[in-house]
Amino acid sequence: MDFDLTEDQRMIQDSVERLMADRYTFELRQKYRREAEGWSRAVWRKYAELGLLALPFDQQDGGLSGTPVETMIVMESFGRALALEPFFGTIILAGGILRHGAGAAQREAIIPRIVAGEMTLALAHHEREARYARDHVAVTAKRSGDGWILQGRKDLVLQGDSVDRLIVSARTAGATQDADGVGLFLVDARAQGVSRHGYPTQDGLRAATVTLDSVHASTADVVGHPAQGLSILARVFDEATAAICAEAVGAMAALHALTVDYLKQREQFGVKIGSFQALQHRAVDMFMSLEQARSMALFATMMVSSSNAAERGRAMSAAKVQIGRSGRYIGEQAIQLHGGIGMTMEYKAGHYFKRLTMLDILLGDSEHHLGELAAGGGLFQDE
Amino acid sequence: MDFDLTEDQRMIQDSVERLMADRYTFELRQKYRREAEGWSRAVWRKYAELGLLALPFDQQDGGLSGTPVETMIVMESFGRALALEPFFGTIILAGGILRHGAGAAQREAIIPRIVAGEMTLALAHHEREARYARDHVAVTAKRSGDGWILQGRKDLVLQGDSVDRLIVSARTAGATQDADGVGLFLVDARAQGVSRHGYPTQDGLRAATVTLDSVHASTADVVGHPAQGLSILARVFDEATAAICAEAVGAMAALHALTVDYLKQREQFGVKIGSFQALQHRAVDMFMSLEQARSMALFATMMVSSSNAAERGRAMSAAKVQIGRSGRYIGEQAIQLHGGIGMTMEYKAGHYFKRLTMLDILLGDSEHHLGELAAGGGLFQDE
Amino acid sequence: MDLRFTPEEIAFRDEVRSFIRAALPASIRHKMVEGRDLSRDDVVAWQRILNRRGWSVANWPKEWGGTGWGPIQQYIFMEEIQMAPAPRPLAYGVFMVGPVIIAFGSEAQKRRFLPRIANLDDWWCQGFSEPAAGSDLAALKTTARRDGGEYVVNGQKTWTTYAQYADWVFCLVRTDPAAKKQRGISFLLIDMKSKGVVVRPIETIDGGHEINEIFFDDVRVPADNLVGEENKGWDYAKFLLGSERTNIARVGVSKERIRRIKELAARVQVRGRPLLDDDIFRRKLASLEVELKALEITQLRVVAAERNRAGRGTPDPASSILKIKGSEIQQATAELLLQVVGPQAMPYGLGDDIGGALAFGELWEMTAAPTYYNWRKISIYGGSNEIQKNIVARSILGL
Amino acid sequence: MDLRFTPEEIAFRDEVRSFIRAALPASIRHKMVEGRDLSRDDVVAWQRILNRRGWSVANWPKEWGGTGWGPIQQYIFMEEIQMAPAPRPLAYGVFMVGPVIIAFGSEAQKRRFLPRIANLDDWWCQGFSEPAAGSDLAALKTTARRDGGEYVVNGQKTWTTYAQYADWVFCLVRTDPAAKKQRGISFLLIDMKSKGVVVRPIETIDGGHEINEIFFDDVRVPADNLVGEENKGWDYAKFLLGSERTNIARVGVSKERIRRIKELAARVQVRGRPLLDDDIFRRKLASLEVELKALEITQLRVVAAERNRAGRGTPDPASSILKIKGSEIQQATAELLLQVVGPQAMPYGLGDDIGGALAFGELWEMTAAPTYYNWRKISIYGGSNEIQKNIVARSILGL
Repeated sequence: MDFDLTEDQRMIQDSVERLMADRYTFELRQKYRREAEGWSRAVWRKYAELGLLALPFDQQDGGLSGTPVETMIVMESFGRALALEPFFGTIILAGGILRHGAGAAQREAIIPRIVAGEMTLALAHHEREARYARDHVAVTAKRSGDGWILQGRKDLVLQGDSVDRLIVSARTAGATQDADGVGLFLVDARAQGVSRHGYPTQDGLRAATVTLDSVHASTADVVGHPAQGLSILARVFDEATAAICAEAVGAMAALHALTVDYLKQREQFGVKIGSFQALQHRAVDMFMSLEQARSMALFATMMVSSSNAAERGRAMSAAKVQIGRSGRYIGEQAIQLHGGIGMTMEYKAGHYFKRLTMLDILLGDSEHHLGELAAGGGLFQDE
Repeated sequence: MDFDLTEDQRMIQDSVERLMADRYTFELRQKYRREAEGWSRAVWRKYAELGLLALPFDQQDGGLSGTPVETMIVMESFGRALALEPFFGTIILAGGILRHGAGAAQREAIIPRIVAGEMTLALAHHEREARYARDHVAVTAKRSGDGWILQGRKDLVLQGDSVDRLIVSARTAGATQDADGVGLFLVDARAQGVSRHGYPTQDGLRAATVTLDSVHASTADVVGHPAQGLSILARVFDEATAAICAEAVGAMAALHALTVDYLKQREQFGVKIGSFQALQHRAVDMFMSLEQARSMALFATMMVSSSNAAERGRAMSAAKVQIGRSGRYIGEQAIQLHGGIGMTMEYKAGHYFKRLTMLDILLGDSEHHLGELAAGGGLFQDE
Repeated sequence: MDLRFTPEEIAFRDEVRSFIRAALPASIRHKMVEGRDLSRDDVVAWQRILNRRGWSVANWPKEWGGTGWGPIQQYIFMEEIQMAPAPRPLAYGVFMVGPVIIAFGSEAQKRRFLPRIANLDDWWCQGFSEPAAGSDLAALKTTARRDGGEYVVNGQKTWTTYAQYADWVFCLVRTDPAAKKQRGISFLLIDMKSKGVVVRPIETIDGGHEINEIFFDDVRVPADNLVGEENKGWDYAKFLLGSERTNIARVGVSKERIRRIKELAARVQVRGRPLLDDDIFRRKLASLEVELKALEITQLRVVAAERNRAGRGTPDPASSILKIKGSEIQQATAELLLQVVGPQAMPYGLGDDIGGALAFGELWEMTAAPTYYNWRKISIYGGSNEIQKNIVARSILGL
Repeated sequence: MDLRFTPEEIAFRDEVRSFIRAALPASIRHKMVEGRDLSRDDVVAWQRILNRRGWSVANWPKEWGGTGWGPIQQYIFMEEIQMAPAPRPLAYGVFMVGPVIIAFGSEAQKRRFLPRIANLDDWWCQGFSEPAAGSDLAALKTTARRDGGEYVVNGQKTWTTYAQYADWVFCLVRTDPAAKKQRGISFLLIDMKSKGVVVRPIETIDGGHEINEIFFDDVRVPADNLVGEENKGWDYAKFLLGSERTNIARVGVSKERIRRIKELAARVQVRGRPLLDDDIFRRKLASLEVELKALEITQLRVVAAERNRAGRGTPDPASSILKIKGSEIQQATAELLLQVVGPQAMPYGLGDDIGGALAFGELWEMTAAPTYYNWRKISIYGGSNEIQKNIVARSILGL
């Protein structure tokens, strides 16, 4: 058992932290947010230069064969900085599908361009009626000649209005929540029949509703078996859960530090408010909640490589429960301890709070995952 | 809307509070607890003298026709004093069954003796397998000539080892949890075939397991219709719930006051511990929890007269949820704020804590009642 | 002791309820139900409807247009407003500066301002907080220097709700810089159109614009606009902060929210079943209902006790409990509604500028997160919950 | 970074587990599982079994019978003890006075006391707290006046666990009455059989007898029993309080409790279905498991970090978090077990004197409430959770 980073991991951590310190001050972030795409192309190129976009991909595909620990390091830094770029959608979600499902030709065509920072992707899977059900796919893919015709609507496609390419889940057979019969299709975001409505999300990022009207996909655009997409997605969602747990921990840690600093500086009744014992204890409660969340993000990082899907799923649900709860508690208390200033968009605390709230919702909130965990028989099963 | 006590009610409150202040110091209570029956016959006579044992009974039966408000006043005082006598079992439970179910001859034979302090009763209804289900009755009553033969075992009969008479619920027809087919039988506690095993309970009171082996009951011993006992019991359990809510509030209020006093007296690090803001805020949280509980005890007192059984039941469940939660919170925090001394039997705080814990369990704990309330569609239904 | 409303009280409630039901414009009600912002015109229109009925300043003495209702009627009225749901009469005028002018203002001030407050001809805002004087109001720095028949005001106020709509602001200003803390503060009424008054909007985390900073740069205010005596403003401010006791817990708001949550949870499907049928959800809701019912009774106990406290200037310290519990429950309803909405809460759309978001969801879904964010303020403003606990510890528990 | 145990660590765990499974007397295990009190003989017997295996003082240097295990092995060992469940080696000797004697005692003291501690030939208890010196230990009043080759001790200690079984007590005593607070305190070993030592039992709210008062009335103690230097006792006490870091969170205890809760909840029927199948109960349990897993990882992080801290005298302030969270979770398991038992928890029965109660229920039912009561102590002793939060606020957050 060993919690130390390797020399290489520490170097990655140092370089990404340095990049974010330089390029992601609160003021710069506000600027990026107002750019047309809602994020910074310039920073994206920096990620590429640092190799961050190559991290999880295999060396033979042009990647760096990084482990979940490297992903955790990067996501935590992004969480601290409240990064806006489509790293999660491109590298973790779409990238994960390519890693676990794509054939050699597909990988060769796409991954080098991702790694070079030339192509961004989004996963178009969620549908409005799905809520948190991951197997809900009503969009259809019907055979047509030796290709497929996609029809239907996808929602909450992260940064779907600015990415270059989509991976669309669509039903090739069966009913809406069947375990089999879902395929994954690579679709050009500007292809005929694809229309995208972008909008901001509550945390200052962007998403889109994507309508597919008789969109053609060739056989070469199918990722993996056209009826077995859900098993690829299940794996990728587990990895994505571990990743956003790390991101949330980064945001919580930064928000907690910001709050403690505020307690040390703000004066009331002639003394620093950090001298009030009730506020000190609150800050300690937040710290404990943060450390519990950090531990569960580590747990998720460790378990995400498990080949036992049930065990892996339970671990991700457990982590998401803790992350959701800690994020909510730390977010709410940070605003409370800041008072009025915490309620304003001019100050960073509120942005963390908003992001943490959305990270709870993303991939299933803590209530949902507690239900999944309980239904699966709980966490401690084999000890 | 009016929260003021009437002149008469204030007089009752004054006299019972005075009695308890005189006769129920912590030291005297410890003495009563060590008496053979686990409570004080002398104090019981005082209750009779003050008319407390007559309160809820009809004037025509020799009672005082008191309302639930009078019961609340008395129970709250008993809660403050941690009274040990079988008031709840005799007056609220068994007395309630007599009030709602007994015929004129039964009332005439028993109620005057209760009022005079000459007879105590217990309700023998709970069975080990019932848990919190109130309709669980496996003890049987079989016809025999013009009477009945009772057979089976009753558990947790409050003060069942010292009372004079039992009211036993027994199944005259149907299966164990049927809504119909339960009768209520008056049985002399020393009757042939009745054996009682008394034991202390966790809060310093007493209870008994009662075994009925071919116990004979005559037709005159049946209270109400021999198949409709559960509807009487339902009404009585609602009244009993309101009563123990008031008792719990009395215990919480006394425990809270004791804790605040301790904070004002105990010194650490050269100052009163009540000067620490974190402890002040905890005392405030306890106070809020107490006031919420007090409000729900008032609510229960108000609603217990409702003739709408469903509405009444929801109100009692809601009250019991709040009482259970407040009692637990106040009890645990009182011990925590006292530190070591709170853990000892030599000091009063722990006794309140223990009693509050048992009052949560009695008649269904807060988890149970929350489930009942949720299953019944919640509290706010007609507004 | 009878905890039920009397037949007279029930008749009164029914009268209020029927009136509101008939008179409240549907568009306003819909905005309230869906958690959207009201326009200035919405608030004005509704208050004038109430004023025509004689109910816009129900809490004032009859002489100035009040109703003469007792505490219980006041409570019932406000609960019905909240449950409708309708906006309440603008608090800064009706519950804050109005009562101060009535108690301490000159006859001229009364005649000039009170009718216009009642009819919302003048929109008032509150100039108390400053960047370095939030919970610690006595640390305020804005000065008003006497210069002939005028005061010259310099300084800055902040967290001023609806300053962008306001015609007037009532301010605490320091008139004696030598005096310590609470002394040397005066209560001044300032026309927002005065030269030197600048309002800067503050965007809040829900994306809305409710609050502002106000800057005063050599603003000249006629001395007639001083309320009461110079340097006694602290007393008037304390009176003001204690004067709105009627429904600090906002039980009606939470009741309306719970009703709304039930309505929406019956509509939202989880794996083909309404969320409202889910056992765990029902228990969560029931648990909140228990707390709300307890709070309602606690609130009614305080209201009933008001009768025995009438005339006392200081607020019942139990109000602090109502403030704390009330805020917690309102915040819990916002959190629960967010849970009901689920992933559909993610798109952001503000006012009419909802862009592509409406292609995705419905308005009520899009307001869930902003309301959750916005309502965090409830445990901060008007004396944070921590300050309220200090008050209870001192005034009730004697710690 | 690899958060899993290495194959060597797993092999070690299996070795420990097999040994305990084979060597732990069934009667002791049953008492632990059912929450009954162990007798003095039980504790002694088990420690001697461990001592024969060379594991009773695993944390000590090899020279004095220790194992040379690293922090992770120590942790694994203790977790296995807790999960068995087995009693751990008597802490007052093994984790408290033993390490102090090893670090600061004379050669004679080491040779005299250490082997007897390892084999539990001497049962030690701790004489630190006094009625007016609980969390504020430095306020202690018990005096030791030097008189020739002896100290004469007068005063009172309290909350002394198992003083009724003890052969020896290690005490903090005031040797310099003129010195302030922490100064002037010495660390003295006192034979419980000395004339003038009186033990008075304190009954706790669970009805048990674990704690006591000890009165010292002119008790004469050979000066050889002073540990280290006179008036330096405070340093030794700080060392002692910081020396047991291995499993302050008691994760293994909570794991064992959760396993037990599942076992019993599968047995308890609610309306004909096992309680364990109830959705709400399962979620409650799962929720606790999440917190416990998080705590386990947090604990392991601290243990792993010990390697980098080795030799430092002061405890990692993160230990305070482990203490707080660990106590909350242990208490939550006790509360949940009480809920599982339900009304059957009401009868009271102590030890063999369970009177008629056994006619009603089973032992495991009757111990649920006493355990719930008794475990409230976990957030009080060893520095209350409030004190721990003060430590974290100061040492980690710099507040």
